[in-house]
Amino acid sequence: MTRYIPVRETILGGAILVLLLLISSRFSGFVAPSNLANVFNDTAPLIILALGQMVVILTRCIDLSVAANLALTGMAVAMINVAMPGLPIPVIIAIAVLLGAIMGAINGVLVWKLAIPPIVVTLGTMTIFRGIIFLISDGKWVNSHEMSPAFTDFPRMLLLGLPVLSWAAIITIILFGIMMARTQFGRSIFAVGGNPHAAVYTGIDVGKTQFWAFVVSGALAGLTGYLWVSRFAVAYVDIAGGFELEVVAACVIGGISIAGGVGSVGGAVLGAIFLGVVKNALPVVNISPFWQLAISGSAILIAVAFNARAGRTKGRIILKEAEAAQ
Amino acid sequence: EDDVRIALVVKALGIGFFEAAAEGAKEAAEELGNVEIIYTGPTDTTAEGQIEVINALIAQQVDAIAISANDTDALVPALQRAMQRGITVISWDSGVAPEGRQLHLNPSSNPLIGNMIIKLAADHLPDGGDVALLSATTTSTNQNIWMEEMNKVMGNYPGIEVVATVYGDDLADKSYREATGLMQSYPDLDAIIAPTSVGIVAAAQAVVDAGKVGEVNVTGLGLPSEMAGAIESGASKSFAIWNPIDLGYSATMLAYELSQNGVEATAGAEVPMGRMGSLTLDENSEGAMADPFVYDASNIDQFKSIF
Amino acid sequence: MTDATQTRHVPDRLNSRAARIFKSWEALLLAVAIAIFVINSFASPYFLSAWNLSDATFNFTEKAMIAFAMALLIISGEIDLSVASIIALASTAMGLALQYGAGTPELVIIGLTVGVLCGAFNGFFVTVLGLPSIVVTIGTMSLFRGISFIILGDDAFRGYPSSFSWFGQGYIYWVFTVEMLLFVIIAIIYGVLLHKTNFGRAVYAIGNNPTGALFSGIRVQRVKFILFLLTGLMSGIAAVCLTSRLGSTRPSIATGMELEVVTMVVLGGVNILGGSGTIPGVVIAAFVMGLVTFGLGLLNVPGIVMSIFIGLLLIGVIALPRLWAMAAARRKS
Amino acid sequence: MSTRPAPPISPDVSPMVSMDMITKTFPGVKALDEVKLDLYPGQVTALVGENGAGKSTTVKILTGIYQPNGGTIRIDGDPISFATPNDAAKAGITAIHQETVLFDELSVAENIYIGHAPRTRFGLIDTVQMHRSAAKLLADIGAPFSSHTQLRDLGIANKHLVAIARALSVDARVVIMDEPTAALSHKEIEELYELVEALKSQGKAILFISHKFDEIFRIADRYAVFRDGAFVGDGRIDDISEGELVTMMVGRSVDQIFPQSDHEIGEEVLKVVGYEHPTEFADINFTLNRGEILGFYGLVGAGRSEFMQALFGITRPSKGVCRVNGDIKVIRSPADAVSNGIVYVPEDRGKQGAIIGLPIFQNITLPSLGKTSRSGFLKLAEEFKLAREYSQRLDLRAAALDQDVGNLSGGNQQKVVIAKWLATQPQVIILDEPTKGIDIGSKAAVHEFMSELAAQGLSVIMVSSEIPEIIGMSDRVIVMRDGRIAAELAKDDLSPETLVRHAAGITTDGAAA
Ligand SMILES: Nc1ncnc2c1ncn2[C@@H]1O[C@H](COP(=O)(O)OP(=O)(O)OP(=O)(O)O)[C@@H](O)[C@H]1O
Ligand SMILES: Nc1ncnc2c1ncn2[C@@H]1O[C@H](COP(=O)(O)OP(=O)(O)OP(=O)(O)O)[C@@H](O)[C@H]1O
Ligand SMILES: [Mg+2]
Ligand SMILES: [Mg+2]
Repeated sequence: MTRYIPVRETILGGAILVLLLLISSRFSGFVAPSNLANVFNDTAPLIILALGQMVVILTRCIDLSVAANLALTGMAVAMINVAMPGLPIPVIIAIAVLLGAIMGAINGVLVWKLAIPPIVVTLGTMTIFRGIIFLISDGKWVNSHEMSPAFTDFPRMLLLGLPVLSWAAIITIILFGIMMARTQFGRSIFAVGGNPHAAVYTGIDVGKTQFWAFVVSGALAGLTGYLWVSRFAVAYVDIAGGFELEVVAACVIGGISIAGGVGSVGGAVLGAIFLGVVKNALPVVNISPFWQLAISGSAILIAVAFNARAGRTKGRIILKEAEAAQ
Repeated sequence: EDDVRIALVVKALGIGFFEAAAEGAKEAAEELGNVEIIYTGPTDTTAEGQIEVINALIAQQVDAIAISANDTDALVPALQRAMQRGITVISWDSGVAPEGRQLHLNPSSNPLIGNMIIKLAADHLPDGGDVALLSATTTSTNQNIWMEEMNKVMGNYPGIEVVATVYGDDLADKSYREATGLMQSYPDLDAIIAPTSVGIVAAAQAVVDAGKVGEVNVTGLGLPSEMAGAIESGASKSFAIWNPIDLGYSATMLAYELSQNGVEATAGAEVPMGRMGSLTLDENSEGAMADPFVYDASNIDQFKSIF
Repeated sequence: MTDATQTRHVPDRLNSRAARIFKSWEALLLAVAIAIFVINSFASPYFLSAWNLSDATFNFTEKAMIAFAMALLIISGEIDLSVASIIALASTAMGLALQYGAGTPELVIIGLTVGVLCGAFNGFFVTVLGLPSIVVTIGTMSLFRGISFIILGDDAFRGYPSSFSWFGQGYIYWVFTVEMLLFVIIAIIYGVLLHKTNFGRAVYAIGNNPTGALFSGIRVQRVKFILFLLTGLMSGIAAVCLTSRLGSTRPSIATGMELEVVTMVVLGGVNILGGSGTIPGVVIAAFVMGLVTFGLGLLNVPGIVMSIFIGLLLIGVIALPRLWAMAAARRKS
Repeated sequence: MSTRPAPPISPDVSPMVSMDMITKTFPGVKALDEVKLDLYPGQVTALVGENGAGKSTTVKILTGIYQPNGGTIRIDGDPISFATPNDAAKAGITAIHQETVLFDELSVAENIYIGHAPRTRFGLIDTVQMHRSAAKLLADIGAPFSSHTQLRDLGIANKHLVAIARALSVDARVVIMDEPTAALSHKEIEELYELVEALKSQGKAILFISHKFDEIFRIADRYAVFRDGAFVGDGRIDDISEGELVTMMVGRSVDQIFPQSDHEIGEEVLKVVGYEHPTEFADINFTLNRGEILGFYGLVGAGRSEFMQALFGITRPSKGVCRVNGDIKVIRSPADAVSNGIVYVPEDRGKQGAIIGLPIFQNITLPSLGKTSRSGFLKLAEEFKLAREYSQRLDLRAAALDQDVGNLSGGNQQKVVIAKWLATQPQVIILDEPTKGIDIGSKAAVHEFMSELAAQGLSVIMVSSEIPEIIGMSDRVIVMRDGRIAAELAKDDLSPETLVRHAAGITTDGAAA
């Protein structure tokens, strides 16, 4: 009956608790509820992006362009805000999601219609999107005082004690939970990644499903683009540089199989939170900044090695089955 | 072509500070008349990227290269080759080791900057207090020199204690997180000193978000255009910077003098730099342009639209 | 068993050799390379100069050395994203040895050894623990560079002996650099290894079907482990060249190079999913990338705009033939 | 044979589905050349043909997976074309494909209903309803597992039952079964036959593809024969004899009698002592002699393949030794096995056998590269020579030797795998279900070939689940049950009853052990 207990998620959840315990032994303030809420808030963008990336990875693709997409959308909405400060925030968010989705769709079309491997497509669009930011911004920054107060205040607004940024992550988690478990699209994603050949036979259009996975990932990157730029109150070419690898790392730590088909919403979220805790704890537990990179690298390796152990198939166990039958 | 071509090579394009410096370079070019400015830099702040840029400039046989270096030492061989091919090489802002350039233009004297950043914090802490440093990357030459100079004069500021140094890698999100971390680890923190234009903005934002405006003062080196919001919100009471326009202007003037007017960059030499007077070189062929200038609520509006 | 009249004759080959070469990816890429060369020589008066072209080769030689080993690794179905970090660690190790008075030969040996050790570390995780390489090397990418940071902090190692600078700054004859010579030698070695040896055949077999290769008696894990070692070794060689060229070591050395190496390999027609690709393709791709960056550099196009071109090239070179084929198919029907 | 009701439909009834002049080409191969095929309501049409005759291709065209290059498909007389599998499903055509095309990561119910799951009012999947319907379907076909089971926890045979349930979950008018019984046990096959009868009585048109003649003659009403992608003939099954059908299919008459082996059995070549695996098998002891064909019989899932893979070095036994020619050999990898002259032709051709993506000749020479190369450097001419020799010996059907092996039919892929191993000139060859999914003509060829090999002094281990083949070919048989050896039987003791009795663990009085 072990299969009803999600092994990976439990181990990862345990690892996060152990980590928190360790941190609190060096700095007890870290586990105060208010600080944990802060950590969650800080991790929210990573959670949102990891969920988008999860969908893409589940379909046997990878999206390396999320960070560039985020930066381009962020810059675009920041510039729109500067040009039209009166534009209401919901409109800004709609534009961000749409822009992101369009960029995701570009990736998706190239994967779907031209059958170019996703890693190649998104490696290409990653550099192209970054370059476009430079072209539209002329390399200039958009600074906090240029943005409208409504624009920068939105992600910080408190609702029931939590900032909107955190709520954005929570709502995304809930929506994804429902989508992956209870919709045709969600189940198709597992099917396409688990056995693309069989998916074709069952009438699931593999390319189209991958296309929509990219659109979802792109839309979330767009949303995060706005949240990021408004939270840090600055937009420039390099924001979130290299963040794509962190997003992939979160998925991988969360047990999303890079080979597709295996993974869960809970895993992706926990993977992101694990990284978020490490990143937020390092500055406060007085570890030399020079150690940070090596520590996060080791964390990824250890988590992945653990995951692999937990997920290893145990063969058929003919002998056991035979005994059980008697 | 008979134009004198001077290349202004920066750490990376798209940083406000360098954009402003490019303005200054163009101003100098106009003043000189027959100068063409090539404003260029790599994709990201790496030495290898700058070397590729330098190779392309050598190939074009530009007359002079004025560079703000991503790495003191790594650029030396490439720049030496440029000099062998008859190109004048100077560094400005962030320096190159003496073998790799003819002279180096410091924006201001390093001891002055070191003193300035701690003074800005101390001025608002008459009874002393805890301060922390938020630097750029661990390898940024100029940041490290300034912090070193600052440590030398700490004795003049009794009661002020530096409790930590963290690195934001000139990334907004990392600097923000580091600043947040500082405020958590040191609840009694009184000031964050960020001698980097990316870090200071992110730190100010972190202070606002933590609701610690008035408790934690963010100061250091920043650009008025980027810091206007922080001054307005009160997260930063004051900060300093030299004028990047003047810096680009001076660097261009110096490069021109060396390449066209046969001026030798030797110790003690005085190299003219247009409206900025002249640069006196020390034994390392280095010189400082001017004192940093302090910006606060009283003058920020006047400058925020300029650079 | 069956009588001879029933036995069918199966010809050796479907297409002639000429047809295969003409239709190949390499032919297309070569055409692109020549076009870029011609465009460059019209676009900038400085382009057609022996010394300038020689300088331009530095834009790709070190990356290409790694790209050859990476090509084999990718053909076998794995990938190594830690190569740039291996460079950092190998360079740091050399710098450390320098502090203890190592001379040029020792420095080179240390650089290569650290490269191989890092490769072995990756190889261990992938072949012994059976973890996906993309994941492992995303981890070691942080770990290896992280160790450099621990050792070096904000410092730098400098003062390499002048004899050491030969690797990255030396010339063999006239404009021909030491790095170019290394590039040519390594290209030939890898070309022969992949296309003319049993080992190369095993690499293809593994890339196409690892289980099938195992069931055919190929020591799959051993071959993959060797490929990781080779990639580490090449990163070590690149570390020697780059350190020698820069004359100093900082932990941030070669940041972001891994993606350029992968781009070069993919542009060279290696299937990122494994199973196919050639060394001549990678050689031409190295030139294409070098020519594009140098040509645009001469026009003082900012680096970030240059990367748009590389991105477009990467997608375009794969997309155009497919679009072409699709259009042709449509016209036919 | 059971009493079968005579076809209730008169011969002049019009077909429900009719394919006409259908052509399908792949690069270098014309898989179908203007073939025709008619399916009648309430009748089972058996499609027979050699490997690569184009049977599965026809199925894929009928289900919208491939689009034909020419020809027409009519349903009830109206021309129709399927751009996607969904179009075919909408037209009421459903299929159990030759390969199991299911999803390990999904539950059984989801596998059955993916693509057409019941929805709630909000458009979400109605899981309760889905499991309820799935459970009913599973009960109908006698599947012994729950709809909540993860598919990956099922064995091959049970997976096949899921595939059958899936095909039945849509309310189809046309049901296609491409070798549905290949992986099923005797009991499950009987249940499938009942199901076919039920479908027939509901007036559905059924296309049944099989290489097993007994079942064709048992359940089919009509037949259609393809040869090399071309239509040969069709008609009522009652109007044709087995021999005539075989002749139509192969183009010549085939001796269906197992070759009477005149091979001599020599000294001991292989001795396995106390082989044991922590979870899969235990206590395996046997010897194998030169020139002997040793059959391994057992029910599907008895662990024969697992043991053979351990002997071949894919997995490692936890205990036990293996002697080759009297010397103890440690076999830790297939490479070790090959160098000791032991080779293995796996059951799963697609994944473990052929290396799809590599040309035929490279597949054949892969384990023999040591012979065709000089000090590690390839010699293409030698490779082609070797490949040519063995592809001719096995009568391989292919366009060229540098063609991708993936474009061959299943049977021809199997030939490439056997050719690959014969080229290494082994001492012991293990054939795991060597004739599974192989047409009757090739099957006879494989059998003949096997005894030829034995005559040449090669020792053969043949794993098979087909009783006639086991009895006809083996000099000696080992029966496995639940990971252990249940019996070792000499040639004279072989009878279908004894084999089944030992394999199923039934004691002489008929009760289960
Ligand atoms: N995707 C494909 N690409 C190229 N050739 C193919 C493809 N699919 C099938 N073929 C070729 O088409 C022919 C018919 O194959 P098909 O699978 O229909 O045979 P089959 O009658 O089902 O044989 P078997 O009894 O072995 O299953 C074969 O020659 C095969 O090589
Ligand atoms: N539940 C399962 N999980 C994983 N692999 C399986 C499973 N069932 C079967 N297989 C694999 O599929 C192939 C066919 O299995 P099969 O059902 O024939 O059992 P087997 O162990 O090979 O026993 P035998 O050969 O005695 O029938 C084998 O390679 C086996 O390893
Ligand atoms: Mg078939
Ligand atoms: Mg088996």
